Amino acid sequence: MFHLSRGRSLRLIAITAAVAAAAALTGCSSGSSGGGLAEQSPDTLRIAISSPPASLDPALAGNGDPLQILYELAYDPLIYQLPDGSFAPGLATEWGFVGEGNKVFDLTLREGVTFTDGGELTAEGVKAYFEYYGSVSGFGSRVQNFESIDVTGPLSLRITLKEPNPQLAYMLTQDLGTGNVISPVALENVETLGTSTAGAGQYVLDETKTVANQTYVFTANPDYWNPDAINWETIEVKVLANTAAALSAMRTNQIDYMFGSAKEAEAAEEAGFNVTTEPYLFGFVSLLDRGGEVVPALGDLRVRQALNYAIDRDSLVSGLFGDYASPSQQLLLPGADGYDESLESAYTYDPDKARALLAEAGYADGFTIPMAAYNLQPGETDVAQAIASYWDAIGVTTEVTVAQTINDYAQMILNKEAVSTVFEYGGQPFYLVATQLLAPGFFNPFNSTDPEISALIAEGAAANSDDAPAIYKELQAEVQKEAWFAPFASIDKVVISRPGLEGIQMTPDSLNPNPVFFSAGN
Amino acid sequence: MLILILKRVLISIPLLFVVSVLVFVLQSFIPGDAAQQIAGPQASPEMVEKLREALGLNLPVWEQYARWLGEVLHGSLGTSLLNGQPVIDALNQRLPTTLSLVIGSTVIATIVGVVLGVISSRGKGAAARFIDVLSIAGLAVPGFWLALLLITVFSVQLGIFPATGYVAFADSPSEWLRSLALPVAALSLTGVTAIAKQTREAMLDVQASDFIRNLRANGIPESAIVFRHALRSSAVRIVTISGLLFIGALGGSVVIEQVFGLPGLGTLAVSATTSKDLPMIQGIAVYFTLIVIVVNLATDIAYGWINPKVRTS
Amino acid sequence: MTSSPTPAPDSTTWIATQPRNRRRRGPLARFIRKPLGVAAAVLLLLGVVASFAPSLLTSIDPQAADFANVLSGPTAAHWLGTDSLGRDILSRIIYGTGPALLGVLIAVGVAALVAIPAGLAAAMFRPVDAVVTRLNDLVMSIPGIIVLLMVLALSGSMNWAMVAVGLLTAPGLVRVVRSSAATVTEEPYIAAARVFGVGKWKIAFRHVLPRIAGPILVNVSLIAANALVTAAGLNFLGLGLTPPTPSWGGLVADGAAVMNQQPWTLVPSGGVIAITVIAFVLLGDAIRDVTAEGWTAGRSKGASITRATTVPATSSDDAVIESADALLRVRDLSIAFPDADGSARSVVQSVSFDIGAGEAVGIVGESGCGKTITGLGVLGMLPGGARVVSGSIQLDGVELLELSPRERAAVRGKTIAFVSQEPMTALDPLFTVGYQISQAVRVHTGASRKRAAARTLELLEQVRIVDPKRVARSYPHEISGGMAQRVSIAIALAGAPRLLIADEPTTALDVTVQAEIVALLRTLQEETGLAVMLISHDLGVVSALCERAVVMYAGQAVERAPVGELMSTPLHPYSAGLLSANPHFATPGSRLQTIPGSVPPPDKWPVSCHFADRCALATEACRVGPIPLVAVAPGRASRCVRVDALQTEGVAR
Amino acid sequence: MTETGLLLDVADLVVRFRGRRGKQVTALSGVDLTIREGETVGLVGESGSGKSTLGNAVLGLAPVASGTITFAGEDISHARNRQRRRLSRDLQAVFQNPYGSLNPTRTIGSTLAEPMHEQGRFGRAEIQRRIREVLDQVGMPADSAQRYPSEFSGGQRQRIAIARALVLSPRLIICDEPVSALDLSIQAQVLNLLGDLKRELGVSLLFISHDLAVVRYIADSIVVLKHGEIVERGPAAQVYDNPQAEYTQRLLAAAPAPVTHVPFESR
Repeated sequence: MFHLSRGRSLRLIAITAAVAAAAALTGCSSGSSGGGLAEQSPDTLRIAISSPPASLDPALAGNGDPLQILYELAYDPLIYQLPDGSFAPGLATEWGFVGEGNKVFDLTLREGVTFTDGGELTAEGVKAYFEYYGSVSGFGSRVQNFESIDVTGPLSLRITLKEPNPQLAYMLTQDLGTGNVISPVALENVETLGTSTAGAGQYVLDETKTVANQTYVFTANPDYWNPDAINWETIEVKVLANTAAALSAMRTNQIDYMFGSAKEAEAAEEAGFNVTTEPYLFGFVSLLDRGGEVVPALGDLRVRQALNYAIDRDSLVSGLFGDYASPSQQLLLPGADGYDESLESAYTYDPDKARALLAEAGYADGFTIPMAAYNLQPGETDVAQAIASYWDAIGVTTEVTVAQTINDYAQMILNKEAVSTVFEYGGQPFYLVATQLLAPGFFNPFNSTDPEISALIAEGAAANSDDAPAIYKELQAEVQKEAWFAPFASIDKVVISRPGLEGIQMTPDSLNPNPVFFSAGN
Repeated sequence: MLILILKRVLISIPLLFVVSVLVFVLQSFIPGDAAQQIAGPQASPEMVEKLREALGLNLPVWEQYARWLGEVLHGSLGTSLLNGQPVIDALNQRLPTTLSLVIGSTVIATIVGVVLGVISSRGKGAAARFIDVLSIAGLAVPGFWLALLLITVFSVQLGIFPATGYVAFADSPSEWLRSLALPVAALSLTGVTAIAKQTREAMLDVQASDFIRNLRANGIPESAIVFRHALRSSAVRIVTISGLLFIGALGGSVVIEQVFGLPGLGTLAVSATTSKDLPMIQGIAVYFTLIVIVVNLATDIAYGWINPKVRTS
Repeated sequence: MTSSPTPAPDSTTWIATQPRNRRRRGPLARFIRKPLGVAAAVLLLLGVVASFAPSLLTSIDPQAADFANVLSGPTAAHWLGTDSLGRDILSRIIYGTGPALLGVLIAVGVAALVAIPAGLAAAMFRPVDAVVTRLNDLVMSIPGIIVLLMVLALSGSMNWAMVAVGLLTAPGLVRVVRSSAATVTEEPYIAAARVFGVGKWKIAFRHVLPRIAGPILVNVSLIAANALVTAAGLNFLGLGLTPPTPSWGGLVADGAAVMNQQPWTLVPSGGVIAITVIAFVLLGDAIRDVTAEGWTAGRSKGASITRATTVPATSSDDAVIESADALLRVRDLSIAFPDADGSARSVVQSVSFDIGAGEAVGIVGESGCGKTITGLGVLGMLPGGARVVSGSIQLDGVELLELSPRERAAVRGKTIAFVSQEPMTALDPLFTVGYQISQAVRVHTGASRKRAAARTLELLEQVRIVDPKRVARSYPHEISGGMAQRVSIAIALAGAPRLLIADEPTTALDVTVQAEIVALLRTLQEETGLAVMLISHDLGVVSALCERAVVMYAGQAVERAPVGELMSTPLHPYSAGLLSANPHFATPGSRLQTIPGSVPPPDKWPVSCHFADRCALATEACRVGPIPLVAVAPGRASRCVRVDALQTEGVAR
Repeated sequence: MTETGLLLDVADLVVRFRGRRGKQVTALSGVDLTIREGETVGLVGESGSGKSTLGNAVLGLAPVASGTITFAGEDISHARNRQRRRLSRDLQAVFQNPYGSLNPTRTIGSTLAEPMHEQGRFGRAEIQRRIREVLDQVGMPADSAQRYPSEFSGGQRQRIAIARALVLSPRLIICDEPVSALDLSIQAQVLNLLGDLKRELGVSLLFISHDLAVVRYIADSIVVLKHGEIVERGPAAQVYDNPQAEYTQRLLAAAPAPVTHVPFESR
């Protein structure tokens, strides 16, 4: 080849590469965006989500942003949760528990509602929908808790519960999605639900313009029961796995609304976008093997406590989340029904104490914990790696495995390959948190039980809303004492939006802004 | 020539068969299946088992394959296990994106590469050195890294090109071009350098050949020598490399599509494999193989067009 | 003198003229002289150290988070900065080296283990070839990326993915091995080995493999580069190696995630991949060169004359040149090539001759004497940096050396035309014969397409082609060598030139065809008054066509004479030697009179008589200074001070 | 023929190759040829006449379709590795291209040693001694053994190739155009060397060439081949001076011999 020139070639490459990279990169970090930002278009709203749902069937939906966005657009819930957290009529006009004990629930449906596939809203149809939901949904247990569904009129039903559920109305809002009624016509032929929509929502999926897993295009539903509520002609939802890429797309006027993280917040603000934040997630390490089945050390309370003492929550939070999170030692967001300010100082960072506790438990030389992590929420894998380095410091080796898909992640936990995991859970009332995190199931695969905890859960479920908080605070304290978890922060949700896009509001009770409430202002 | 093409086409049928069997066999070893994926992490084992039966995933591999083959004979590639979309629809929806990207990058690589190659074959040291540097850089700079750099500079900094997304040609030809500019640039760097280097070497080889010397000695003008005779002789090698580049770009598109969020076959390939959506994987494999077959065929036809020896034999 | 006893009398001079007698260095010593190769090797060695003992290179734990220093950019404590967890990027690069290099090793190993035996087998055994080629095409058509993704989904292990990468890239290497091995197996030494009964596999590994090590090495280094980038791409997508395990591709992904905050993180992660790839390529090149240098003589290429140099003083031509109205008049022509150090090395020294209109002059000599270069010098088409350093070339009284390159080009084809040695490669294989002739016609006469087509047929008839229409439609590979040479001549005639330079026009042809071409040239000369400059090593061909001849030896014209007189009474010992070495004149069974030794390369040419070392008549006088070419008889000149002795003694010893 | 000292007997030899698109091409059709001990037979023909194919068939490098090749009384028409190895002691070859006839990656010494290694019955010292011997026989210095082919000129390489052919003291050497690629003065040197070896070692040669003058000079008898068939054979002088076949006459007439008489009579 070209021996004579190679020497110079190499030097040239090195210099060009360095200059190009340096120019491009440093220029970016110091500079602000070039030129003004485009204003929000009044016709079209473009939303970026990080991962697509596998199916458009609302019965197969997950909860929370960004997973629920697509269903919010196409399916009207029985009950709307408004941005301020209050409830408003959706497909149901009236609802409520009958009597005491949170067990019997009546629903009255709206008259004259048709679905986009031509089906009509009837009590029978809603019952069929609930039955379908109960048979296929990952959250099927919510409906399996229905003792019976009685059609009491063409547009009225009565639901009788097996166990009390104080949050049944909330469950039927778009935020938990169990009330996203599917057309009875489509229920006859459920295969179509994966790639098309059959709701009674404000928008309908344009299948021709939609590329599954990539771009979903919705157009306004001409037959919607409340045409005035519709603010957009078109809503496009684009899948952009990387939030940094999504922010780039916002800068190039391809996206109007996205979910970010602390990593983008500052840059987004500098670029002139609106950044809205609200405490949203509580992050924790779940020490799953509390019985010491796989890793005996975890069966020792002192060890679990040591692991709590080993984490410097303050620097972890400021390093990873900056201003967009605050250290926390509880399973709830501040202000929620079981949150107790006084519990915040239980496990102050104290590695020496942690080591002492380990030594006391007979693990002075440490042990190994397999940990699973998956980036369902921003930063979860980063936290896992950070926790690992703290635990390393007290002699506990943490083998972090980052799953490539949520399925792999689930397998790892269900198969007990991982005995701990990092998770960031959305702010919810403690009833829902307890039934998910404390009861046997995916979040408690080893079926850990504690008589006191179980008793408090049951007590809370049946209590009325005035008595519940006190019971839940007690539960919180008990869980913390037993150190089933190592909570570390309450984390802000960061949504980034284009100037001129209005209606983005988050409150502690309503943390997933529903795009149907957005508008382009004037 | 026609016989050659027919032969190629006939050979490709068993090829498709082999590839589809290979994919089926490979996937049968993959632990877990789509049923688990669809049911979600919180589903009970009974629920998953029910789904598995519904999807036919409980059948032995050969039976699943026979079913699939049956579908193929009816002109279908089955439906996605995840959302029930017909595989052919999903693929056809994404094919234009991937083809735009891959054809675009091959064409750009060939044009730019040939121009650079010809210039450097004519020039003295500096031009040759430039190609040298470029060719190592083309190998050394990973496409996805270049893509990030391009986004930083041209989208975020200068705002000239969109950072992500694809606009169909039918919707807006100019936006189509703009949406492809950066991905094509990122994907074609390797190709540009490979073609430039090959072109230069081929041109130099040809220029050293007897017939070029004779043309020059008998007064044929330099422009005719370079563009008519030397370039055409070099074209055989250029076409070969272009064909290989096309196939290489097909693989490279997977990462590039991911970086730019393009709705192409590559992103589908990644999501289908991670979610074990077998009919989809199978369909992508078939499409990719078909594309490779078509490219090879096109290469052969190009050979024949360039070289009379191939045409007449 | 009496005839010398066996062994051959010339054996002693073999050593004297041995061109390259340099000390051979060991491979390591040769390698050390390649700075880029050494740099690449050092870098990769560092990579190996990083793979086996990363802690030797950095004391920082790649997992140690430091939230006080998140995304710090380069600092004294963190040379390449920190990532979003405050982990040291350099340390993560170092700890990521092992998996990266292991992956490359696996891919390269698998590819080489599969491809080299398969390629060799395909080249050596016909039946295997069909199978290997088929399989190769098959694997090349498999959508590799799908297989890769599936293997990753299947095993979750980067190493298995790299095995797949190796298998998928093997076909390319198989092709390279097969085609280069096929070329080598054509060589006679392979046939010789087979004659000894050496087994095929032994031949493959002993005789073929070392020869094709160069292309294999280059390709293996490309496979390594490709494997590294592929692996990084997969890791970038979050496949194979996942965080917190440090991987190079993962580092780029980390950088991509924070590129809005600290774009610097992209630089070291992308950089290490790029640098490693460059190291692979450079190391591959260096090793290839080192292995090749083991058995080839070093040769410098691409140099140009940069130093102002003076050509060694040679005598100018004192001999009177006969024809006053010469068509071509070459005087004191000296041509030099650039040497490796930029100085000029002359290959033609002070050559003078005339060619009259319609005259045929032969330039005779062995290879390496400067015949062809002289011809190209007249055409103004000197190869590879060579240039005329002094002298004059006049055509019809016009000094060609003073013309601009453009004017010079205009002379070609119009006044001077050219026919070369190898007819089968003299024509562009991609165009029809007719196209190539009519192209020349149109260039020189500006004729229309139609007119040129008619003229093409005329020209084909003129070179005595029987079915001009059919031949015009043919491609070069469809016609015979003799026919191709006729076509070449037709092209040369297209511009109605006055001088034809024919460089060994018959050498590559069979004897019977040779005679036909010579006859054709003679006919054309008579018909058109064409002057011919015939360059040939074959005195027979020259004597059949030419009136006069110039004998060249080692860059000089040593004798000029009418052909008949040259044959009967050569007046230079070299001319005489050439004649007596010709077996045509030898008595079977008797020893041939030979010229000992061989033509020395230009750097061994003495200032004095170039032939003295091989000359039986040489005396001290021959080794003193430059020998002039002097007129020794009417129309004859010789560059020899011992012409008298030659005339009286002959060349006998 | 019942002559004694018959070394090579080729009888009714047919060689076919698979050509393009699987067509059979007949390179030799029914050729007979004999070589006696110490005899040099010249084989003449134009390209495509099959002259090299004949040599290759004897050497086992071309497939024998029918007919027999007998060497020293042994049928070698289809000899394979083991028989070839034994045969190579007596039957050797020198090829045309001096640049390709030696493996450029191996030293002259190892090239010369290979035939002996293959025989497997030579000791180290014996091999070294023999290498020196043959190098001396072809007029090459002994230190050539440590060098690589690239350090030698074409003529020198051809000498080395001849040395390799001599290493096992063969009885017959097939010389396929051994001097065609050499310049005239070098060609004469190599022809002299072959002549010397013929005389001193009594080795037989099958000398294949397109050049009638060279063949006449070195050969005792001449065989003329055309399109795979023999058109004329006889003693060298007879064929050269008084050709019978029309084709031979044409060949001779076409050869562009220098038209004048021999300038200086050599002794």
